Amino acid sequence: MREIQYREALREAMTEEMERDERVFLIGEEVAEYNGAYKVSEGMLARFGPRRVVDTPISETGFSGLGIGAAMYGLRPIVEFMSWSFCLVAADQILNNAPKILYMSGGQFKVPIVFRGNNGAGGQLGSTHSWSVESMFASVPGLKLAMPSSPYDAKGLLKTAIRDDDPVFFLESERLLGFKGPVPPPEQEYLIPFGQADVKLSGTDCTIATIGRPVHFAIEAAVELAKEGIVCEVIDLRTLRPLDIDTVVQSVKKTNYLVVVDQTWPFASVAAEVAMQVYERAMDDLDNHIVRVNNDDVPAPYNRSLEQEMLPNVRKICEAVRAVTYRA
Amino acid sequence: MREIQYREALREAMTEEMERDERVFLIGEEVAEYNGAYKVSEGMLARFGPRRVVDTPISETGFSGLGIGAAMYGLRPIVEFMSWSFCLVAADQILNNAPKILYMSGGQFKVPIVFRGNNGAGGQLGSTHSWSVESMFASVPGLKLAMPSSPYDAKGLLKTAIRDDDPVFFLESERLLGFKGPVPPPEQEYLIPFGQADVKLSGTDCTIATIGRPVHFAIEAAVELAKEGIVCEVIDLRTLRPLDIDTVVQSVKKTNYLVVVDQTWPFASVAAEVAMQVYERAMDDLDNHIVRVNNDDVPAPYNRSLEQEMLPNVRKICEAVRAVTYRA
Amino acid sequence: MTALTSEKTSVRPRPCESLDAGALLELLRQMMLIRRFEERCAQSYQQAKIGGFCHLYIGQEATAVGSIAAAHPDDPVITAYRDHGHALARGMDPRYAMAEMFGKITGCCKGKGGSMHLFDRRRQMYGGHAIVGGQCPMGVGIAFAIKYLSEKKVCLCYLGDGALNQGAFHESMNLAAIWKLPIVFVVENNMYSMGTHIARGTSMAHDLSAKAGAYGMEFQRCNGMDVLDTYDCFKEVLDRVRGGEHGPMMVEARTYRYKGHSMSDPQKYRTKEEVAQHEQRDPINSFVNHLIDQRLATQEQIDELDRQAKQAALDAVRYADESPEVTAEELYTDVYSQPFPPYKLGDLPPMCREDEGR
Amino acid sequence: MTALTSEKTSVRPRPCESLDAGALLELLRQMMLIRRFEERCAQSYQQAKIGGFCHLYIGQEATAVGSIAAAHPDDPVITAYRDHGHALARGMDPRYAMAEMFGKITGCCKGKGGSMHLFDRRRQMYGGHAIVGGQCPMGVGIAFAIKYLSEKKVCLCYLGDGALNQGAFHESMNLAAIWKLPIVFVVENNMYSMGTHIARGTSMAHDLSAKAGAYGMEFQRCNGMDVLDTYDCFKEVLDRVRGGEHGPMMVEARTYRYKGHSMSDPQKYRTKEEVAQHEQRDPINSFVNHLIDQRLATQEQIDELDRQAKQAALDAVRYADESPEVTAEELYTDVYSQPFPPYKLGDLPPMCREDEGR
Ligand SMILES: Cc1ncc(C[n+]2csc(CCOP(=O)(O)OP(=O)(O)O)c2C)c(N)n1
Ligand SMILES: Cc1ncc(C[n+]2csc(CCOP(=O)(O)OP(=O)(O)O)c2C)c(N)n1
Ligand SMILES: [Mg+2]
Ligand SMILES: [Mg+2]
Repeated sequence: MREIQYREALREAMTEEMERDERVFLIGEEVAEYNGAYKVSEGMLARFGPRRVVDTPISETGFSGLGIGAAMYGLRPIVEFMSWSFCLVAADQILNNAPKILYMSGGQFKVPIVFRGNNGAGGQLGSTHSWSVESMFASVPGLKLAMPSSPYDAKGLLKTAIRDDDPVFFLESERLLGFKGPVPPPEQEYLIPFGQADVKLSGTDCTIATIGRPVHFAIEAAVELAKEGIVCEVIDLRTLRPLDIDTVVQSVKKTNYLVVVDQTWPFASVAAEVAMQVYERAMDDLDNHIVRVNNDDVPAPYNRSLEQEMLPNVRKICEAVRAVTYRA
Repeated sequence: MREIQYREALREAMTEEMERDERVFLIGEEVAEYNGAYKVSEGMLARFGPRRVVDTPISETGFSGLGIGAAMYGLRPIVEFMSWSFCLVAADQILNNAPKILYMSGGQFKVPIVFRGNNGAGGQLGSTHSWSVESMFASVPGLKLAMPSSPYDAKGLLKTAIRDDDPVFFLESERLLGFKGPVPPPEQEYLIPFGQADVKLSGTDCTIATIGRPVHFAIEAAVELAKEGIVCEVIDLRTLRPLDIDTVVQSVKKTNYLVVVDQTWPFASVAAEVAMQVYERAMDDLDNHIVRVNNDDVPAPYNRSLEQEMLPNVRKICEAVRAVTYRA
Repeated sequence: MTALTSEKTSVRPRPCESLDAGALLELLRQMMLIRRFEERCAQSYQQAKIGGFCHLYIGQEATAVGSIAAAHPDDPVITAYRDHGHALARGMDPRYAMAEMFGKITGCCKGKGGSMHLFDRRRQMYGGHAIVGGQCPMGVGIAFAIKYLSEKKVCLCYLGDGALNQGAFHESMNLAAIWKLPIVFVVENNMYSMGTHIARGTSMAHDLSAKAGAYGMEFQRCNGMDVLDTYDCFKEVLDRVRGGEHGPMMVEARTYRYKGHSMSDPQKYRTKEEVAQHEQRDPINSFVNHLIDQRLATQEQIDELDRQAKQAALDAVRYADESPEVTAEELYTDVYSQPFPPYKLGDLPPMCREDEGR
Repeated sequence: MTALTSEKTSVRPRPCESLDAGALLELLRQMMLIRRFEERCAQSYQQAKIGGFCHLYIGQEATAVGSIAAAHPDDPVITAYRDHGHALARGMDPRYAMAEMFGKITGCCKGKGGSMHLFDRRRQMYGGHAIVGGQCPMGVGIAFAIKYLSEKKVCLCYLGDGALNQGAFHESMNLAAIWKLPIVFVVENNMYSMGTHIARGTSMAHDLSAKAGAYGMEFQRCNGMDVLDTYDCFKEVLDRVRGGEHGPMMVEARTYRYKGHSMSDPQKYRTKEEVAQHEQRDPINSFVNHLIDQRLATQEQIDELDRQAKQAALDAVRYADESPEVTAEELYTDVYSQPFPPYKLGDLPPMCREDEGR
């Protein structure tokens, strides 16, 4: 199969869906004439014109709310945040309106919208620019949340997101945009349903459940650990809302150990939630308590080595797996 | 001891601290001439004048950022949000600036500020006005978060918050404003340190850990359950950052069962976090998995009985305790 | 400005001159309905049949009625939480509006939205919205969609004077201006946001055209206590904005609310005299006087209209009272259009089913 | 407007006329230092010694230098992420600035802030701030505190033209206006926000005074490529605003950035010719010409200044290079002023300790 970049996969998904449905359009800062701050939308203005690929001023509240209104009216906007870190200025629109209007209107107004952009630290941007919003936002009912770790998933999940009738928060990783992976050619259309985790590596000794960029750390850690004789099962959750906890539970029933990894601060994190749900369903299958690996509980520093140290890196995952399997 | 209302306790705390320190001031919508939308600041304008009790237009981003700048300059603002539901329009200022400026400036600029206001559903205000922000916000390092459940705590914790050199998110409950409880007279000054949970009821059969308004539900449930012979220990966490997990762990070592209650959506909630930390430290002391009681995972409805049903009410807590102690 | 009292100075015919007696009475009927409906709301709130916040529109009726009458029936409307008037002027059946406030399953939003969140998809009512200023970006989005689809509609986006100080309003104004979107920002300037007089919180309060000027946007002012002046203003404004060549406009409707901000407002921020003075300009009374003076209606007709309005309000209360409660299952419906467990698909509110002739 | 080229038309002496040769050379020195410093930044970025985003101020030097020179040394300054110029004009030692970008413990923020977040408490530099518009409310807060404490300072709050479209800016303008706070909003209009020309994203781009007018705020424009015009403008503006009776002002400094938005900008949104044209008006060259024309400095003096600037930039790089790395413990310091476990109290950056004579 051909290999394409994560950013190309995103672009293909948007392009195909825009070809397919005239109501889909892309809006955000520098998405059109600049061809995307991170080149995700490169060439899309040329292809679709300024009606459907729309540059905005720096007005996140304005244009994300615009997307919501347009979605209520029947369009299907894709709203790009250059970074999810910039969505905080638009928090009211994306958290108070998008996910709640269907409910508040008694089912009258759907909001088929995708908010997407870079999420997570790792680029030495300092703490205001390094948000990972998944733990905070996945808690809000009314939205769906996806977080692809590979080009294949990026394309398949984004296409699903665009066709979904509910607001989807789509969290990409700037650190993965240039990452290449196999993706079927455009003729072979595929969509990845929400709520289906992906077993990246199967193993018998310990389960590692994670999502987004840390999937790569988990795989690297598993390779490392395999050398020590610890064979890990690595699960990419892919979406957090809906969350496929069954796949994790099944795995834990086999491995009896679980490490959960996410790239947010630990307190009330995805990691805590996944662990909690596993305890609720399979506590008796666990031979140790669940260990989580998160960002250190500090603001993201600019300094490179500190920042790397803060993130849920390979070393931390290896240590966690050794500890939980009593091999430390 | 005299009994005063929760709102009076808040007012006393602010008043005493403003008397004590000229740098402390109160700012927010309708806090001055209107005497507070919920009468928390009643009489404070008359006492301190418009320089120190400041009415703002409806500009949460503006005035919460104003507070941060003033705090950097050396003042000690108390910023009132009429409701924490309205803080979403100011999310960037309160989450990206207040808790991070000390870090980003390498320790140069402290931000001694208190953000306070009503938090939580229960008044039939519909889903945009019914946020409980504790699970989302307690995850952010750099801030402190307190949530008093009684007039005594409201006063003691707010005084501590105002004197603290770090940004404090102070989550009150509109549903408790009129609730009366014993508070020492002004001559007997007291402060409640952050990070000290309060054992509200001691018991032997099951621990209920909670915070804020649900403390009252937990106590009611404990009274109910005592009739059935289940003697619960009820712990009010009082602050989430810092979090006094030791008190919970000590209790669990005694009771061997834990129910955690909070008034947010379940996913990645305070309840999940408290449970996770207990598992991390005392899994072997647990005779069942931990059960959590949260809001139902839906937007807050307007309808009264639906809303009551959605909240972590007495019935749900009783059921949880019975279930976890195998008496269901 | 006050059309009902001032001499006509322009030779150009006023748009309202082409309204026949029936159309004029319809304006009156709507204003009366809103007034009587809200009097019942107040009563029902006292009886604890309505909960939460309840913001009355009494005094401001001419603004919603005059502006919406000037619009096409499919011009979308979006507003803030003080939304009863807009919903009724848009033609929502008062029974469904009242049932919503009673939290009944027969409410326009199945009792999930409440007073502040009245939606009516069929009548292009995009909701009341409770976060101040929050409706503005969505209004811009509706206008964006209209233009995207090359339709000839105009979005009416209402906001209170207090929303002028919210960032969301300003971002919206700029986006609408640079893209020449078919939207009218209608500032219902009732001079207060809760207890704050506009002059205390809003710079340039004496001349809000400056707020439009910041975006190079055209501005009009109308007497929001005068249904005909409001109608005339909006006829012209909507004509200009429609089609999307002209770009958006901002209208300041000067009006006044007689009642407190919400049901629990002691109103110490203004004198009884001030309120009484504005009640002199009552939009309903002055319009009634006008109709009678001009012999466009008889006192009997007017009394009959009022009787009907009272009856409709009473019927609405009765309907709401007698409607069944919401069942607990409704908690989990309408969260998602494409639900996953534990969520479920919901039925549309009865209002919509009736609209669809089911 | 372009003081260096236009005839004097006013009889009133220009404020800059009272600057002696030493003071004028100081302005030049600062501009040269910023230029040379940033050339080294660019180089170090290429060498991967600087990470993250790095936004160069080259071309805009006259704005920070002219305006800050006109201010008192204790007038607080707050700005956006393109902040090197402001920090250096405020007198931050370039070694600490460079060390910060190298992420070293000797940086002004101990390597925790980086290029976009330069703070210097002693010099009343309240930071670069990376969220567009986010500094404006904080600037208003600084001004609020000044007034609260009855001080006679003025806060200089810088923002890019792109921030004009952010709600935070508008809320800030209104608050400053209604409370007459001692703040100057300095819009550094370099005509672009990333790749977006101001005319594409900002209504009334041709006349930004409308943005001030919306708040009844006085407006001035200066040539931000001309250090003396900028100085003059700010002398007058700051005089007026100081004391807090007059209220805030907004200044548009028309300027231009020569380099890309950040280090990875292909700059397809503008032509080479356009850039070249603006380089003709280079703030440093034109000021040098002026000084020589007016015999206020000799070429030798100027060469010597430039040599010193280059040397200072080189020293900064060397200092940063040779500074020790940050240790992992620093992750947990400076999170709280009153820490609880696992957090720890941190030491102040060496810059501050030196300032305090330790
Ligand atoms: C962002 C936000 N802040 C505060 C509130 C609380 N609040 C509700 S209505 C209101 C006053 C609004 O006044 P105005 O916009 O003039 O509308 P009016 O009530 O006069 O119709 C306030 C402060 C809110 N709903 N949203
Ligand atoms: C709220 C927010 N949205 C987007 C960005 C990304 N961004 C950083 S700088 C910039 C352009 C700002 O332009 P301008 O304000 O004119 O400043 P200049 O770069 O010209 O100095 C953008 C869009 C951001 N930092 N913050
Ligand atoms: Mg008003
Ligand atoms: Mg710019």
